[in-house]
Amino acid sequence: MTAERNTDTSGTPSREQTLGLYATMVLIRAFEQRFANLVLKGTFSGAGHLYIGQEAVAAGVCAALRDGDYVTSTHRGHGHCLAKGVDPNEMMAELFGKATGTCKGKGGSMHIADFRRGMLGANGIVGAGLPIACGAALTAKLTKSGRVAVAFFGDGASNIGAFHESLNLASIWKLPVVFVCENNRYGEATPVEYALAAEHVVDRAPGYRMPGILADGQDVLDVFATAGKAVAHAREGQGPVLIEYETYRYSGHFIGDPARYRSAEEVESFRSRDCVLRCAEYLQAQHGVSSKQLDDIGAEAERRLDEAVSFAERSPAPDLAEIVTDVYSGVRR
Amino acid sequence: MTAERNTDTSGTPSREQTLGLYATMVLIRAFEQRFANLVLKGTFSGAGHLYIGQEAVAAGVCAALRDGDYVTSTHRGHGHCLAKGVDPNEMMAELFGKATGTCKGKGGSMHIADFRRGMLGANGIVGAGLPIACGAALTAKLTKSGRVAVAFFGDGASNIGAFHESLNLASIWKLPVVFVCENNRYGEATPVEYALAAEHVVDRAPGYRMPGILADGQDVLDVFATAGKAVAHAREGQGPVLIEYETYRYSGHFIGDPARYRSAEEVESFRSRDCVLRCAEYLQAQHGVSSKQLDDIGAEAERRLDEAVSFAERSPAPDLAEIVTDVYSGVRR
Amino acid sequence: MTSERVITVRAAITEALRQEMRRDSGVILLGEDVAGGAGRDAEGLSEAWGGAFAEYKGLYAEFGADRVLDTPISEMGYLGAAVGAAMTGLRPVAELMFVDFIGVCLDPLMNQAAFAHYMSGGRAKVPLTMITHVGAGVGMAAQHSKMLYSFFTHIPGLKVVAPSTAYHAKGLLTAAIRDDDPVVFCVHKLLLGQSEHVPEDPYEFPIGRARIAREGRDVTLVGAALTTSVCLQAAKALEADGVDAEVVDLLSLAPLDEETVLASVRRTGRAVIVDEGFPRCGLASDVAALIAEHAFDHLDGPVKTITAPPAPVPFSRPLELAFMPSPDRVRAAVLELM
Amino acid sequence: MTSERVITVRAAITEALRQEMRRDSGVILLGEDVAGGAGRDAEGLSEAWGGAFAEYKGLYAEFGADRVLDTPISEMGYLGAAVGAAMTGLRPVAELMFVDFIGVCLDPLMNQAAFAHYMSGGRAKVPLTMITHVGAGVGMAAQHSKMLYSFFTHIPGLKVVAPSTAYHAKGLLTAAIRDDDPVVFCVHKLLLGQSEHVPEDPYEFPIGRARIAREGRDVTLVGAALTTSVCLQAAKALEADGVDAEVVDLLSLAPLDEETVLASVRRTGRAVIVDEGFPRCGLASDVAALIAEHAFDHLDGPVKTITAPPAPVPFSRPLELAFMPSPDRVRAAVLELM
Ligand SMILES: Cc1ncc(C[n+]2csc(CCOP(=O)(O)OP(=O)(O)O)c2C)c(N)n1
Ligand SMILES: Cc1ncc(C[n+]2csc(CCOP(=O)(O)OP(=O)(O)O)c2C)c(N)n1
Ligand SMILES: [Mg+2]
Ligand SMILES: [Mg+2]
Repeated sequence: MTAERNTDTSGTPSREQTLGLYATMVLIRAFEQRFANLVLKGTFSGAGHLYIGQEAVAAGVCAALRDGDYVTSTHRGHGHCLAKGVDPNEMMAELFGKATGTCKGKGGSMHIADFRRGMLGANGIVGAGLPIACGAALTAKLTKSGRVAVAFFGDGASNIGAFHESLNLASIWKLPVVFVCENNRYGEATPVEYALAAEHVVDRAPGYRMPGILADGQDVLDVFATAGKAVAHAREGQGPVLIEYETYRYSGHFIGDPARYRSAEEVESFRSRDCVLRCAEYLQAQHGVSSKQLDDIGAEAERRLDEAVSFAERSPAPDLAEIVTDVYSGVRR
Repeated sequence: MTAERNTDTSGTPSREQTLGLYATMVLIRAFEQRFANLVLKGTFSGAGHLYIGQEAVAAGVCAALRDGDYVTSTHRGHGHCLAKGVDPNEMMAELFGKATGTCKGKGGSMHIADFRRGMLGANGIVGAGLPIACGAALTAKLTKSGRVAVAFFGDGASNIGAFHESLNLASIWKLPVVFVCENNRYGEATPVEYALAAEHVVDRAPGYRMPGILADGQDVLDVFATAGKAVAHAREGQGPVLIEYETYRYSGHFIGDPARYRSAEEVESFRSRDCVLRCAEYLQAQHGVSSKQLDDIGAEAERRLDEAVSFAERSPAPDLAEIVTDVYSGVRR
Repeated sequence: MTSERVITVRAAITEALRQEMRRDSGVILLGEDVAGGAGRDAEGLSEAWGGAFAEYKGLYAEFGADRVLDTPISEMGYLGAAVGAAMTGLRPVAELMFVDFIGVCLDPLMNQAAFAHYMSGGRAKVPLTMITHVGAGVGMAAQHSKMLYSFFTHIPGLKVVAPSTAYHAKGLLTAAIRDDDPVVFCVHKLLLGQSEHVPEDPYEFPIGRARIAREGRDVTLVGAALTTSVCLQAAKALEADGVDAEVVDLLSLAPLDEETVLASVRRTGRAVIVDEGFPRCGLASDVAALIAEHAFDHLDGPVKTITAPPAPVPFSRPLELAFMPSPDRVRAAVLELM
Repeated sequence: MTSERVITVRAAITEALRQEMRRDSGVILLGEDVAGGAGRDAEGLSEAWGGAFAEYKGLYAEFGADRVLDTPISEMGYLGAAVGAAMTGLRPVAELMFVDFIGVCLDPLMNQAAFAHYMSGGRAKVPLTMITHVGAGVGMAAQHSKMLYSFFTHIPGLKVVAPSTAYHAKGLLTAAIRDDDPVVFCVHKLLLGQSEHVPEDPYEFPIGRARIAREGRDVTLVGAALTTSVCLQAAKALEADGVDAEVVDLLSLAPLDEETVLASVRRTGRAVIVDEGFPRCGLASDVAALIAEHAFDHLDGPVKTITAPPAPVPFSRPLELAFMPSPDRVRAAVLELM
């Protein structure tokens, strides 16, 4: 259900690619809606950070990647996982804390990882994914695997030390890594204009001798094109790139946050530029896609999630003995 | 023996001020020479990081400060201490590990602090002084004391997270702090052009919406003038400033480091621009200071250090009971 | 006692902060979203949160942006700044939202705050209070559920407290803010909503003093933070077994009230230490070793420890619940001793 | 044994690294100035240091800039990168010059490396080795002289080793590099120059196994890193007192070889744990608690612990020397037990 893997990593996506991008965004949104409803119903405990509103970034960036490429994510990682091809059944089972989950139910929402898909993990520690992405890129460089690493992070994360150290390290080592900042205007309840001593996060790129790109994170076409250029740049051995996508999270920081720190007008102004709607309009206008086709994509996403939820519900909880397994791998080279 | 405290904090220093700057530099160099000889003689153990070559920075910056202003220092902190007015007797006694030392002999070279002089401490942790300086500046701002804080740090420190977080924090809070980077070309055995993904450390100032100044750290007049401007800017409530002084440490990273990572030509090129010699020439040319007068200043410094060394030698070692005192202050408000 | 005022641990923390901020203009509060909506006063959107755990609601409104400071996500920066502010005359209260985040900001606490007084030969003073949230039970998994108070206890120069009730939360936080040394105030997330009687006037509960939460003759159960209630529940259950258990609530981990612990064990001759932290080099072994060295002659049996398993905190609900020390495990351990 | 090759701990570390880097191209070394003079090959100024403690001399010359990487002063960045490299197939050896610097980079080790395998349900592998220098005795004071190995031991998912001789340094480092879990290799600065016989061929000393450094009947002295030799010196001195002391050298702190420790104490009936770390929640109390819980019935007296005092490491030479556990203190403690 993820975007068909993009080979021509630049320019405007083809009709099929765009349909794939659309389908990915729709799946992410549907997944998050289900997740939110389940949390509100009290089906499971734990923090839930919704990606709704930002779908274009995960969809567009991951469409510019190959299967073997690496991604590090954040506490708001469901979208990145789905776009990177992680199985929705296993993801939903993980959120239910079931043994069939991506992480056997031991990780939960903030730690979903799927090393089979190059998904090196959501992360509960702000900024922690950036150095890890540098390390994955170092592996790619030293083994000449031709792979690229992408680190997703937020506007708030751009003020933590790990951001600084990672960008500097990636630059001096010319690592094949793309730093993708999703500027959704807030870190928890703190507006970006308060916390960030710069107009844009990309204003910091020159301080690391790194190309910086600012793009519309609510336009999946723009994301796809810019990510494609940055990924190509990194893959060709020209070093890291910092991209800042201007986007917005429609919900609060976590499920249940009334988000009193922002105005209804502001929310509306971003909702009116919704990435899914705009992509739908584009597909209809540019590629003559019928609303029926679009509805089918939505229906397919819902069907996929019915399946995921029932898979999760049917799955067993982990055996209590699992509490002390997987502490050490036990394996030796 | 330190520079007369500067009141007109801008422009060229007066004859007396310049003589004070010269005296401070000469005292620092003489102090470090004595220290180095004592360490090489095995008089005491521990790491010794010499400031020789960089004297103009400590002298010029501290001359732009008032007694009540704050300074945070580094592992290479003797120069900052002397320039801020810390007593050479107590400093030497501290290096000897004597009970009469600035820190009762408990801190040593990397931890000399004198809170009576606003000297908040040398520091063994690279970058640790920057957040502390922000905090001192926060106190100044909230108590409206009119004080300013200066954080000294090296080129190598500009790649650690604390640098990033401190500059961002100081900028959004408009703290009266001046970040003084002493770019002496190396962090230990690592050349700055390898470790720093930028041409100059000040290239990072715009990323924090902060004024950046690049100046000749081997010219005490230039240091005095630029520091004066930056300190005034901070004191007037206009926020932080980042200054980068291009300088050089003549010796290795620590006493005993053969410094095989640099060429004799490079060392010579910097030695030929020695801050003490240039200041001497200036005083003679511009202010008709006689070589006799300059010699007297040198002799006075030596006398001062004879006194400091014999004070340290005469002083008792701390009582062994001191091992477990001063762990808690025990005091309550 | 029915007429007495009963408030939650959360409200007790708010009250201690409000009273100390009124008492001393040098007391400031800083951390991530301790107010929320920073810079949005004009739009009337300020103090949107009052802390991730809502312990600071009302403080921004009363004390304003100068004394209730939202920070960027820069723990190393603002905790280090709190140290510098404390060194220069303020009495900052800095929040570390989850103790697990100490991984990005241990240095200002360890190498700076804890050692400054000693390294300066007694000249530096660092009256810093760090409030942090510890413990499992909220479904947030390995990076948001640790205790880690043993790290702080290990570091000379730090004082460490862990309240078990609203009464002690207010008294210990008040004492921490008034203390001239750095104090780490560890509050368990599951305690925030628990209520009991709390006097309205300001008061201190002395740092370094444990309490006997329940008197008993047969065995000493030692708890801290949430495990104190686990011990009390076990003690209740043990009545049916004819066992009269005493419960010592540590409250202060550093300095530790060794005398109260040792005196109790000397009376009962048996000890079970209950700690939600990890087993190795943790609080439980620290207290057990104290007893084994200084109350050995009074012991009628081995010193037992009940801790979290040697594993990160799992997400899955049933696993997480089984991960935490339970009254049943405590009771079983006691019965083995009898 | 006179004909056998004798080398220092420093040389043993170099040899283990060289042999493992030859054996497996995935093994890389990164840290500050592990080579020195980075980027200056042209001028012939490269490998100016070979590490701050000169343990890596020759490695840059043999393996080059791709596998011996000097880093900026960015511990959080390069240690985190080492974690990411380990997750994706390399076997990085990252140096943390002084363990005290963990204050700026605990997160990649604790919340990432140690937990990744568990949080991913067993899918992630993090074959990372972190070499770090611990201990006092070199006159570098509070920020460069701590042990802190108890922090790593506290964290589930980490393996922690502390060699006491050149033989064990080589064997444990080899085992650490070949291990698929993250291993912290703690070497005491004062051991680097000590020599003994070390076989030239590669070999592993198994992680998780302690050794009996000296057999004895009357009391068990437990040491780690430098305190093992302190225990051996004390044991020698105790001969004159007619006391036959056994010395257990832990070598691995996590996993701990509980059986070897317990079996020894069950034989001797007495235990003194000697640890240069801070007293609270440290290694000494961890081992003492183990004994008090699982060998209680065999104990003839209290379990004694000898640690650093409850204070930061002082600079002044006489204070620093008195700070470290000494054979005299151990002997005195033993005599109290007899
Ligand atoms: C080191 C650290 N500090 C604080 C937190 C608490 N926290 C979780 S998410 C978050 C906000 C992150 O903001 P941003 O990076 O913009 O990502 P967003 O939530 O907007 O996607 C914070 C402060 C954390 N998880 N880790
Ligand atoms: C956090 C931390 N990392 C590493 C070190 C070891 N170290 C001490 S000084 C130094 C070099 C510092 O370079 P720079 O900031 O340029 O200062 P300089 O020595 O040139 O004055 C290093 C790496 C340390 N003390 N602290
Ligand atoms: Mg954000
Ligand atoms: Mg330098």
